[in-house]
Amino acid sequence: MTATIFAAAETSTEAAHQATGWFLDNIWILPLMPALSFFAILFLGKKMRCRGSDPGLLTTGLALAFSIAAGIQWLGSVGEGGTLPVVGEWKWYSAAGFDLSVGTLVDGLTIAMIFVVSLVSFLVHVYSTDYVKGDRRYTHYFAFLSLFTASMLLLVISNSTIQMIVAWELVGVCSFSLISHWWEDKSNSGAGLKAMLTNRVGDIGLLIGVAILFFAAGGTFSVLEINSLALSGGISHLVLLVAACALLAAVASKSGQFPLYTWLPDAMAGPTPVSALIHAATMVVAGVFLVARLYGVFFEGFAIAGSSINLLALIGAATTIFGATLAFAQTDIKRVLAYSTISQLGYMVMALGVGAWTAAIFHLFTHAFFKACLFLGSGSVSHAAGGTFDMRKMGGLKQHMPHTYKTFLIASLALAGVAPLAGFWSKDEILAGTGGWGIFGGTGGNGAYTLMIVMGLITTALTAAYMTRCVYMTFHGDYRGEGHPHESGKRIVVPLWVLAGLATVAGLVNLPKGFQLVPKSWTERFGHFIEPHGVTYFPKIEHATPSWTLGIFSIIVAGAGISLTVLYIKRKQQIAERTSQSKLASVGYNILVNKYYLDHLYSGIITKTVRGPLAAGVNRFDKTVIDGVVNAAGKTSVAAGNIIYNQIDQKIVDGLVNATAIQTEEAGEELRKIQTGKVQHYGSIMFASAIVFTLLIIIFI
Amino acid sequence: MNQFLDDFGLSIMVFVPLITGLIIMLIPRAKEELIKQLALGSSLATLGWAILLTVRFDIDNASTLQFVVDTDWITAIGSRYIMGIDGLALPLILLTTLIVPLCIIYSFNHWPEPANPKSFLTLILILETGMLGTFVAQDLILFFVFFEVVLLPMYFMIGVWGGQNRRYASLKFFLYTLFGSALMLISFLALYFLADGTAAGLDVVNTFDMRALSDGATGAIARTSQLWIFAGMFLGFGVKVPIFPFHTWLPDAHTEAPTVGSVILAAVLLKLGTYGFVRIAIPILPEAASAWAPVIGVLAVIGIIYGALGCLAQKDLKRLIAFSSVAHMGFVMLGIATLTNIGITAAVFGMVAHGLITGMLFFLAGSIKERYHTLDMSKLGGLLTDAPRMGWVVAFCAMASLGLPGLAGFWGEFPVILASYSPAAILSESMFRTFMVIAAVGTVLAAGYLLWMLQKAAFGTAGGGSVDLTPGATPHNGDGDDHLPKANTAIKDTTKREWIAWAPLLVLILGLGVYPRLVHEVVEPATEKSLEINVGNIKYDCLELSPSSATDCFNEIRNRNG
Amino acid sequence: MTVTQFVIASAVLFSIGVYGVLVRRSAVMVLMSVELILNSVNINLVAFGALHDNIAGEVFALFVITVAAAEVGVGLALVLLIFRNRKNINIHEVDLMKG
Amino acid sequence: MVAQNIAFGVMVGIMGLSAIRVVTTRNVVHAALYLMVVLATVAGLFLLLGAEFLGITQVLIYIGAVIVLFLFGIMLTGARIGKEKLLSHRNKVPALMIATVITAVSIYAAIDYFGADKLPEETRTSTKEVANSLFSQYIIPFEVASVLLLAALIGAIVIARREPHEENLTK
Repeated sequence: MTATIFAAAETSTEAAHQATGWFLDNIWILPLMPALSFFAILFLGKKMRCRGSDPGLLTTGLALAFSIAAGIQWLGSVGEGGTLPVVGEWKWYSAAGFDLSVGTLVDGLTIAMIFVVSLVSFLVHVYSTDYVKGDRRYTHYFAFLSLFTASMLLLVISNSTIQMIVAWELVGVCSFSLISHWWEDKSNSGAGLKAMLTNRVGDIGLLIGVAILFFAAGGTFSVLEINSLALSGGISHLVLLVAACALLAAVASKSGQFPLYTWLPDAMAGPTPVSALIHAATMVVAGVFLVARLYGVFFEGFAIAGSSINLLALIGAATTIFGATLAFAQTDIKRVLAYSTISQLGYMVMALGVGAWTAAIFHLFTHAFFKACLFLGSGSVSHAAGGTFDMRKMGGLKQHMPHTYKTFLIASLALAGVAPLAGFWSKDEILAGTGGWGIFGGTGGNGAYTLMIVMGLITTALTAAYMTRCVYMTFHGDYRGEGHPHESGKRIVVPLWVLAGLATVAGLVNLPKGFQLVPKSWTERFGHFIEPHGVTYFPKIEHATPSWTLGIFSIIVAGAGISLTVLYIKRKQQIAERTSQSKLASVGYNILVNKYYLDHLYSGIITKTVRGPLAAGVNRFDKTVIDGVVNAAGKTSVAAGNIIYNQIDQKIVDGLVNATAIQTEEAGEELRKIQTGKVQHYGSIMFASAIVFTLLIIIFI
Repeated sequence: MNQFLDDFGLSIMVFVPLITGLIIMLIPRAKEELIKQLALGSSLATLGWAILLTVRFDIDNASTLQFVVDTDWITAIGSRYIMGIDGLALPLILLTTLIVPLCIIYSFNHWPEPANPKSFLTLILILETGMLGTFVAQDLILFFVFFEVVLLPMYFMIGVWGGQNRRYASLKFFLYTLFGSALMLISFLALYFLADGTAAGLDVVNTFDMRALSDGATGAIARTSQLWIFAGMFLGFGVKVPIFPFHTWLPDAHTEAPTVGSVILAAVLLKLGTYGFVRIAIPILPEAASAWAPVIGVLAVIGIIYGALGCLAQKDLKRLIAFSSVAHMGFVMLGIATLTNIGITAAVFGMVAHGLITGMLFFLAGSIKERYHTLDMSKLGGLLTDAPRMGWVVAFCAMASLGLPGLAGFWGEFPVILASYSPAAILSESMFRTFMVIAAVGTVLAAGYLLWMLQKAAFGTAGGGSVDLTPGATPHNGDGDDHLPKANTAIKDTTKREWIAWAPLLVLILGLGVYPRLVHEVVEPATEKSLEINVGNIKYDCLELSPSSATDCFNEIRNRNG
Repeated sequence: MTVTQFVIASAVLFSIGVYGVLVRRSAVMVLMSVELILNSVNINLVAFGALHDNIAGEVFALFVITVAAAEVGVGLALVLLIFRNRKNINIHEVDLMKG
Repeated sequence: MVAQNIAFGVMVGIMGLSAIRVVTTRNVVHAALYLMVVLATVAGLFLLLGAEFLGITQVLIYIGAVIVLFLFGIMLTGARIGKEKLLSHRNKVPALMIATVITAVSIYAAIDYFGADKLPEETRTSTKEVANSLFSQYIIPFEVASVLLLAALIGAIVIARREPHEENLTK
């Protein structure tokens, strides 16, 4: 199957041309490198002087170089009329009526993904050599990091749905084993279990969805063929809708969407670099990637164009609000970030739901940098604060660890959507893409998703607020912990700065359409290179042109979120100062009051913020209803298992079997009385029966 | 040489273990070394011979029987000595010949109580002959004989070398299977008397020859009779599989059997039943198969869910693995019930995969029991600390068993789900799509119990305890190890003997997972042929028609014959 | 001569033998009765052989005699053994097979 | 034909009476002797049927060997030479019934099936014919029979032989 089939059908002025390049053709080498590293570490790691970290570092470094090279080749071959993807295909096997091919598919989405994955993976490797130094399972840790990188790269370059399933499950297993890395503690292995099980629930949808699409597309797993058929109307809308809903379950579990996100905060039990790599930057966006990859199916199945609401967008929007409000209720810094991740993933899914494909991928791209930076920063902080992640035991770390503070602050601002950092651009792109204009002016977009833009704006304010709180609790005020805070080493700080730098500038690669301050050729570069166009496997998407009103308004919203929180904190401190002034009698007493007050202040922020009750309510809903259902399902299953086993299996089914045996035994008990052991009795019986038989023969024959 | 292989290859492969077993019987018990070497040597020779046959096997014609032997046997009842292998049998033969030497290696110098390696090895070798014979037999009576030969050694193995409750378990196993095979024999006899191959251009009237029977000699049998005959076979094979609700012998037998017995039971014996379906029931009686397929499908999905729920309720590790077999065999049966090429090929793959994975899990259970002297999961734990390598092997096998892509188990599950989305046209599509969803839910439950098992057995600390570690608290500071549990030095990690016995299985689990083509390529043509309905030279495609036209199609075959 | 008269003679001898097997207490006597039964069979064999002009009847009678001789030999050895162990040969008392 | 029928009647009469005595007499040695008579009349019946080799064999083996064996058995098992009270047990009625019914059924069957089947005039078979048949067609059963005899011989010795320590005890 060559890519020529997917040549542009539309009448474009310039025909789409085939991208070429050694790196693009041989992209299969990319996942192979970390895979080899996995085996090397697994079998030889313990004998190495580095205890297994070097092969991982080396291969992820090479992978990063490879990705960059591939990216450059891709950029060089993107044409104006559209670019056909580079497809490599190998027949895995062809049997039993279905052709099973594996292969590579390189288009803009792939290029963006491999860059993100290999970059974050490389930085996390560097970071980890310091962070998990001396861990009893250092080797095992690096082995699984390598395996994860390999699987994730395999996922993003795959051209068939079955290959996606393979990689999808493999990243799940890596996630499981890394979450339960410190499995001596049952709560850690429990978290791993929860993650894996929740993902398996979603996998039902994946398996079914892939099965449906396989038959609907006439017996193929090829992503390109499925998408093309879906878009050309070769598959009925109902089938697409069912398949898309099934796949959505997989997306919800992997990408932490409502209502299957509960595993993600628990997954923070794993080592922090793992959280940064797997549970923030890469694996959790696999769901987003799946939707983006099979966008033809989702686009047609949910009838995204010209609509104002659909399931995908709704789930995304709900998740983004849920995640953001929950982030307020947390005292654990990693959990704040975890809920923030959920919220941002909701953003991406919502963007895909409203048809803003490029914006979603762009947000995925920028989010990976600033969220990885935040996670790695939180690891650095915990390192300094004696291993705790509890923000109540931090505070005032600004002075002790300036680098961590600065990078954390940059990343937080980027996340909060402060211009001109990366988050601002990608977030605005999404808001514009909803096309829910109403008050803001602007043009374009695929529909009129007014609800989505409102929810997006609310989340912007919430995000800004909870990040402010998080930064304040961690770095400002006085130190409340017991350890001796200190700045982390170079191998931790350098990755932080790299990511912070990217978080600063990444937004500039996709300046919005119609941005008047720069030449037109500078705008939408990301979209131009990443979004497939001039091909049949990708829908034609209307790009929105954002208005200044919207941009300014969203900055105002974010700014309001930040300043309200700061004001709130400040006002409380003024009260505190006044209190201390009125009670100057004793300095010691004052300190006590201040200390007490600060503690009170923080607990006050949690419980008495304006959105406090809401967050608590959502939290409660999450803990009792959603998680409760999961737990109840588990418990019911075990109980049902017990009942079935003890009552039905042991008593009825087995009972019948045993009853037969008992009957036989009783009959035997009766019959044994005939067995006198006396030969002549037997003889009598024998001869008597011989007579009977003879008689029978005589009579009947 | 090649001619010799063609003529005697199968007979030699089947009977070498038996003959060695008889020779071992004649050797005095005191010469234990000689006995062991002889047994191991002969099982390895059988493996080598099987590989030789595989090399000679013409893969391009995997659908035709090869190495066919056809001579008189019991002329009085028209039963002939017919053997032959095609793509369906080949993987299972290789599996069998591989598992047996591994079992012998595993138990080398380390016999279950009451030792007596002489009898133990003799039984294993007789068992091997029975299993191989079942896979190569092409005559119903010959098949039946081998099918039954398997019973007795297994009975003794459980009854003599088993656990506490062994007499109950062995008896249950024996009687249950015997009950099934009695009905099966009746079905075989009925087939014999009703078979008529004249209309199909075959020169046979009453025959036990499977080739003739599947080539149209059964076409004239009335639908009702077909249904009853199939029912008999269904019970016979179904008990062996075991299909819900005939499964209760399995957990008992597994729990009580010695490790090696469990391994052989899980790896090969259960496959005799499913193999019977694919080899005999479906090709010979396609019409009845299509009528029974929904029943099989329902029982299969019940088995999947039921087995998984059963697993969640278990406290004993071996019992849990045994129940998981019920669930996995449910997948195999669901694949068979779809009556499609994809489904049945996946089912055969599932048999091989289940043989490897569950066999491996039972090996592990045996080794764990040896080290901890219990299989009670509430008392286990910390295997990863005490014996890290074995712990990882357990984790690997659990992952394989829950159907992780890239390992063998996946290819027995996913294609089955795929196939049930679109079963043979004669079957109800909506019904099988429901099965698909239920089966998919079964995969989640499978993940549930296997991970739970893993958590109980491998994670944490012995006695089911857990150390209170604050997540992420200082384990990276080097001194973090102090408050971690210390490994129990009394527990030995995987020994060399165990590695030798396990390595081939582990490699195959991974290898077949990455490259399933190895099996599919051989099985697929044979499956396709087994689903073809040939009467003489005419090919009918009744299974691929809608239910009403299929009835006409079958009637047409009958009229042609009648 | 008809074959019937020989068959009847053999039947009578057979029945007497059966009676003996069933009522005799001494193992030696039981063995003697068995000889009667065997002889009745021989009569039948030879008579039918004559009827069908088939030599097989006679040959098989010869075999029966051979087997009978062997049977008596082994049987008496067993009786001897029983006698040595129990000091009598009353088969009514040999009931170890009692269920 | 008449002569043969008379001979038949006489022999069967003697045979029947002697046979009854075998199973009813209270003297073991007498029983053995009556048995000898029965065997002799059976040999006569064989001759009557033209089976001369068989008749002679009957005399040689049965009367010559088997009876002697019985007598040895009687002596070695310490049976009383003379009348014995408890040679038969008391439950004779069922045995008698069974025997009678067998006789009745057999006679009925014989008459029913072969009522008028006359034996051929000439039924004599020569020893040569027997030998030819035995050593060609039936050679394998013949060899098997010889092995059986050998086995019985060894078996009887093994069973009846005293163990060495038993001999010591008796000494």
